[in-house]
Formats: sequence, C-alpha cells, structure tokens
Amino acid sequence: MSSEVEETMRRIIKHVGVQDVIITNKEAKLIYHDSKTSMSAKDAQKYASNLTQLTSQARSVVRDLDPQNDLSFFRIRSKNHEIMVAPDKDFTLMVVQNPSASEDGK
Amino acid sequence: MSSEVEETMRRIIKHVGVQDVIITNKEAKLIYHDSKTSMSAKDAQKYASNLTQLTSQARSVVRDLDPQNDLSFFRIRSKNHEIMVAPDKDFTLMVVQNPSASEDGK
Amino acid sequence: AEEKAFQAQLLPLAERKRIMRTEHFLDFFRSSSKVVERALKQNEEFDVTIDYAKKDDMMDEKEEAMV
Amino acid sequence: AEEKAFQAQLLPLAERKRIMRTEHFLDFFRSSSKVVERALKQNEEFDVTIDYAKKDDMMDEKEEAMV
Repeated sequence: MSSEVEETMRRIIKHVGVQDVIITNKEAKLIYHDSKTSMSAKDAQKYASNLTQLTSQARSVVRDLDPQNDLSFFRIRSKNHEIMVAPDKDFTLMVVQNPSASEDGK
Repeated sequence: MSSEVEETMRRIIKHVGVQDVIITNKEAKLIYHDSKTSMSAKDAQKYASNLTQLTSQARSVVRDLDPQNDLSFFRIRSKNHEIMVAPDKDFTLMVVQNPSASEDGK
Repeated sequence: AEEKAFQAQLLPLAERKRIMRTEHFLDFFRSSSKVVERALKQNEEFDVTIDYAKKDDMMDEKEEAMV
Repeated sequence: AEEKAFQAQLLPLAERKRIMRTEHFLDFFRSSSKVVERALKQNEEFDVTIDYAKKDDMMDEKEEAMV
C-alpha cells in the first residue's frame, strides 16, 4: 500500500462515526478492509457482496432512465448508519458511518 | 390535496434542478406526480416501480447488517442526476434532481 | 390499447385525492418532505461528486469555502 | 472447515498489496475517496434524517445555523 493510500485511509477511518472501510475488486472480492467495530473479514466479504449486488441494481435503474448516464455514488441512510458506496468500473469503495456518533460526541 | 401539501410540493419542485416528484403507495402505484421534464404518467409509474424494487433490496441489505435497523432514506448520484427516495411503511416520496443545474445557473 | 391498459391500472384521481387528505398520509409527507428538502439544500450548497478531473479548480474553491 | 473455505476464497495478501500499488487503483482511489470524504464532512455538519419527532428543537437550531 502506498503511503498516499495509507494516509487517506487513516483520515477516513478517523472521521466521526466511521466504522468500516471496504474496497473490493469487480468480482466483489475484498482488497482492503479496516474496521473500528471488529467486523470479521468474513462479514466484510458478505456485506461487500450484498452491496455489490445492490450497486448493479442501482446502476440499471439509472440507465433505465437515461442510457447515456452512469451511476457514480450512492448513500443509504438507516436509523443507525449511513452506508456510502463509490463504485468504479474495476473497484468499489464502501464506507459505513454512524452519523449520530457526531451528535453524541458534542 | 391539502394546502399544506400543495405548498410543500411547490417549494420542492422550485428547488434548483428538481425535475420530477413522485409519491407512491406501498403497491408502488402512483399517488402523486409532478414533472418539469414532461415525464408521462406511464414513465413515472415505470420509474417508481423500479425504485420501489431497489428500495426493498436496499432495505434487506440494511437489515442484513443489523436486523433491528431500518432503511430511512437513500440517494443515488449519477453523472446527470441525483435520485432521492424517502420510503415509509405505506408511502414513498421520490425526487429526481439535476444538481449541476445549480452550477450552470450561477 | 396499451395506453388504455395502463390507465386502467392507475388509481382513480378521486382515490388519490382522498388518500392525500388522510392524517396517515400527512404524517408520512411531513417527515419525508423534510428529509428531501434538507438533501436538496445540501446539494445546492455542495456537490459531493463534482467532476474533480474537469473542474478541479472550482472544486478546491468550493472545498475551501466549505471548511 | 467453513472458515478455511472462506480463507481460500480470499485474494492472497501479496496480490491485494500488488493491486493497491497499481496506477489504475490509485486513480480510482483518489476520486472515490474524495467523494466519500466530502460526504462524511457533510454528514458531520448536518444530518438530513435527524429524528425530527424526537429532536425537533435540535433540528430547528441546526436548520437555522445552516441557512
């Protein structure tokens, strides 16, 4: 891992509420995984596979509206988390944040 | 439609870049539809059905991570649009925005 | 004919209007429209996916303005 | 045994490290991490789904602060 990647990863994981950072290749296989909640590699892999499936479904909805268009980013809010997914052709970056952590911290 | 709903709808559709506002019931049937891009009711219905399907898939991903948790909102960014979906038990509000419209307008 | 089949599937206008006047609908609408309006406002102020490749300078300005 | 089967599916560490050093990966990482960091920053400043039912007062304060 280059020091550039290391530095950015450190910055991301330090953001308030960030719990998990996952990067996968296009076969949805784990390339990188860091967690503040001790999520196992196995759980991270399962999670990543689910999100990869959701990504391709989101992509088809976008293209269905406009075939020239393409998915660039999506975020899912739930009561306790925000899941962020930044998909590219060959890799996907996924981050799980607990946004209310920033409220509690104040 | 109550004047409260009318007023909010007017405010939403006036937001920079907002193209379509759709509300569906839990069977994904159109209850309300307003568009600045003359999207037909038929296209709006098709769009709403696709997004409803995506909503239930997003909901399962969220619950898969934490069964106590529930989906509250999601947004999908593409090159040209942001699709926002606010799902509830019985209704769903969907808004399509072209965020770069605000850049152009400046 | 296809158009007719579609129209037949639509909820009747009177039914849609009735639903939108129920308290149940208004509860939903008040909370969901708030979330959407906040997200719209956020997007107007700052586009998280601004095309950094093409608009790097613009982005940097914005990012500074945001901090 | 299940755990072993899972480990066998994982990309070898050396391979993962190799991928993360490619220019192709770095291109992806630079743009995707920017988008994510901007979204994280947005969430820190303002939670679009703050529970208006329970925290209405808090919300209003925040909303005013944002305008």
